[in-house]
Amino acid sequence: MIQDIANPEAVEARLHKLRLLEALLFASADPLDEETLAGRLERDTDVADLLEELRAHYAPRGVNLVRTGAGWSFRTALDLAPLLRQEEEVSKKLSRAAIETLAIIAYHQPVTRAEIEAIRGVATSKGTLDILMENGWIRPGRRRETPGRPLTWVTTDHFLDHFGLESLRDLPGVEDLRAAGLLDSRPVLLGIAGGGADEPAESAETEDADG
Amino acid sequence: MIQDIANPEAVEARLHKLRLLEALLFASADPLDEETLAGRLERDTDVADLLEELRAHYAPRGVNLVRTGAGWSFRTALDLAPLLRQEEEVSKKLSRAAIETLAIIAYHQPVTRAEIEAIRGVATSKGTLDILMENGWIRPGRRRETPGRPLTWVTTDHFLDHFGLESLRDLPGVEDLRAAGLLDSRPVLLGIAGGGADEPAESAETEDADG
Amino acid sequence: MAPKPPKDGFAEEGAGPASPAEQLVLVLDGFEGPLDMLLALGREQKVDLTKISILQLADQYLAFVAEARKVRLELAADYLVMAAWLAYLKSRLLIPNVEDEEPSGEDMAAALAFQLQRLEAMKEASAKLFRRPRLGVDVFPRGAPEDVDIQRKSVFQVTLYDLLKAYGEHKKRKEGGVLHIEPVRLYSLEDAVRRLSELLGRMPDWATLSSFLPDGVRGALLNRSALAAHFAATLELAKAGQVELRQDGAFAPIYVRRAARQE
Repeated sequence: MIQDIANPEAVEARLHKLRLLEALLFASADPLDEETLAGRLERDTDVADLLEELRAHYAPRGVNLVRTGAGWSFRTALDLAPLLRQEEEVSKKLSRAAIETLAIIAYHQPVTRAEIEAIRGVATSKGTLDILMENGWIRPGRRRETPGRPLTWVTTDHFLDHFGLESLRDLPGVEDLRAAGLLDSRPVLLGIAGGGADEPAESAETEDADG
Repeated sequence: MIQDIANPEAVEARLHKLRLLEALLFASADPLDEETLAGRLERDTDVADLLEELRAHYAPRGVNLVRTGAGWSFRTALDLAPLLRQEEEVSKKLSRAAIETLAIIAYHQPVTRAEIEAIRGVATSKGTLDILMENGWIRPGRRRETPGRPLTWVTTDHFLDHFGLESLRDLPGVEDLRAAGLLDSRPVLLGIAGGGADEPAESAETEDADG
Repeated sequence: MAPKPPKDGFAEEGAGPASPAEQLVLVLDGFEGPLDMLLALGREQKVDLTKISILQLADQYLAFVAEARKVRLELAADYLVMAAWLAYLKSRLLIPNVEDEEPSGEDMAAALAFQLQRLEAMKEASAKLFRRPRLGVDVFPRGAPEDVDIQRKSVFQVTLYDLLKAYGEHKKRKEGGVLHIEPVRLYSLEDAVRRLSELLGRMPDWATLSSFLPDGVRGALLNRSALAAHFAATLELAKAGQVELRQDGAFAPIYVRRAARQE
């Protein structure tokens, strides 16, 4: 950078790249990863360095450049939240079951439905995973190589974006929970929910356990 | 402005307003007029003056604050437009028929066109497979060794990539879909089946009442 | 020990003195199954969950179930299964360890304690997660994204959810070609007519309608429908001239007998 300053052309070129990056990130509502951004700039551009400069420039402003799991994006500044906050529509409010299920998937992923049920102690009602998937927060992961080959569930990049997390390591308290052994999927003695067996829930009859 | 500089508190207050304006303009889907913006700031704020300062700040950058008939909004800088728009293609919605056809190929592959039609119960329009192929989601597989040696269709690696799947085995099975609430074809007679605490819910196999 | 209904964030506090039954119902509504309830009961001990007394917890739970039964509150099966399991656990904890294949009472108690801690941890985690600034609630993306083709791969906006939903809907249509209606377990008029016609042949004198009702009909709903069906059936049969009806006053029993016919 030092030598760039001496060279007006290099300064000009760098500024041009910064402007292009700024425009690309501004235009998109979704995060963009460095690879995608690099693909739009000249070869051999140090994208990480430019992004850092942009981040610093925007840090004190009302709009910040932030990095979440999915990549970089402009977002309104966190401290303005009280002035911008929009109440969630009542219809969009998530049930307690959905909120807990999302947390279990986030902290225990990849996790099968039967494991979710063992942790919560109740069958997962229809519509819970559905709504989490519709929100773009979870997706099916790999099948577990155990009898029945149950499907696992994992969180998405959009989940990280939605909750402003850079990675899953930034989940609140995740290290403490892991250290306390509370993220173990140790088998439970008390098979409360759907038997705890990992067969794909075959009967459509699985209703709320408390129904 | 001059007198504000002498007073750190006034500078701070002005910066706060500028930040809020920035965030409001950034987050809004439509241009905002000065009246609306003034409504979000303290009384007696000179919005026009603040907007002018913001406009000046962003003028050399990749994003500009512009005024259109309807009001103020951020727009990517005009001179960058050719660089932003690599292709003229606009993101489109895939037709329902195409999504369904893709899903059927994914689940039933290798599958011939005739089989797809038999499964869907309607003829496949010529363009549907073309669109899926152009997007790189499907490709022709082996010919079926039956009379006529029809071509089969299979999904590609790009398909897995696009949908964030690691392998085809990770596609949720029908029972997983049902369990997730994506396949619910059993209407329940509300008020009767649901209201009668007479029998365990949904046990269709119980003997007739008049037995 | 007097069973005290547990208080938790979901039951309304300070809503005035409710009857034990009402409190139980309130309490049950707030829970997602027995484990959830056990956790709430455990919190009542006001100790760290790692130091919780499982024996005391079992007592609390069993007292709750006993109270629920006393006020004839219908408990879902899994609440009763849990009660049975806790009663068993209690006996294993109280009786000195015998050598056998079964896990010891202490192991079972530890496993339950672990489950409760894990559930508690997940509840806290979910609360923390949702206290974070959320996109679209606290923090906002660009409100008017510009039409720039940045990610060339997504010319078409199709998500995995769209794909799976399309397949689900397709399957639904296939399955749904035939509408499956839950068999409704109600007593039908036809059955009542058939039944009455048969029984009346053997019962020439006045008899109350209720004495014709089938025995062993389970459930209030089915019972009511049987009564309604039989009543309607007597009207049908009376219209056809096959029976005579009599009622001595409003709400009095209805009597039925075979019509005196010239056969």
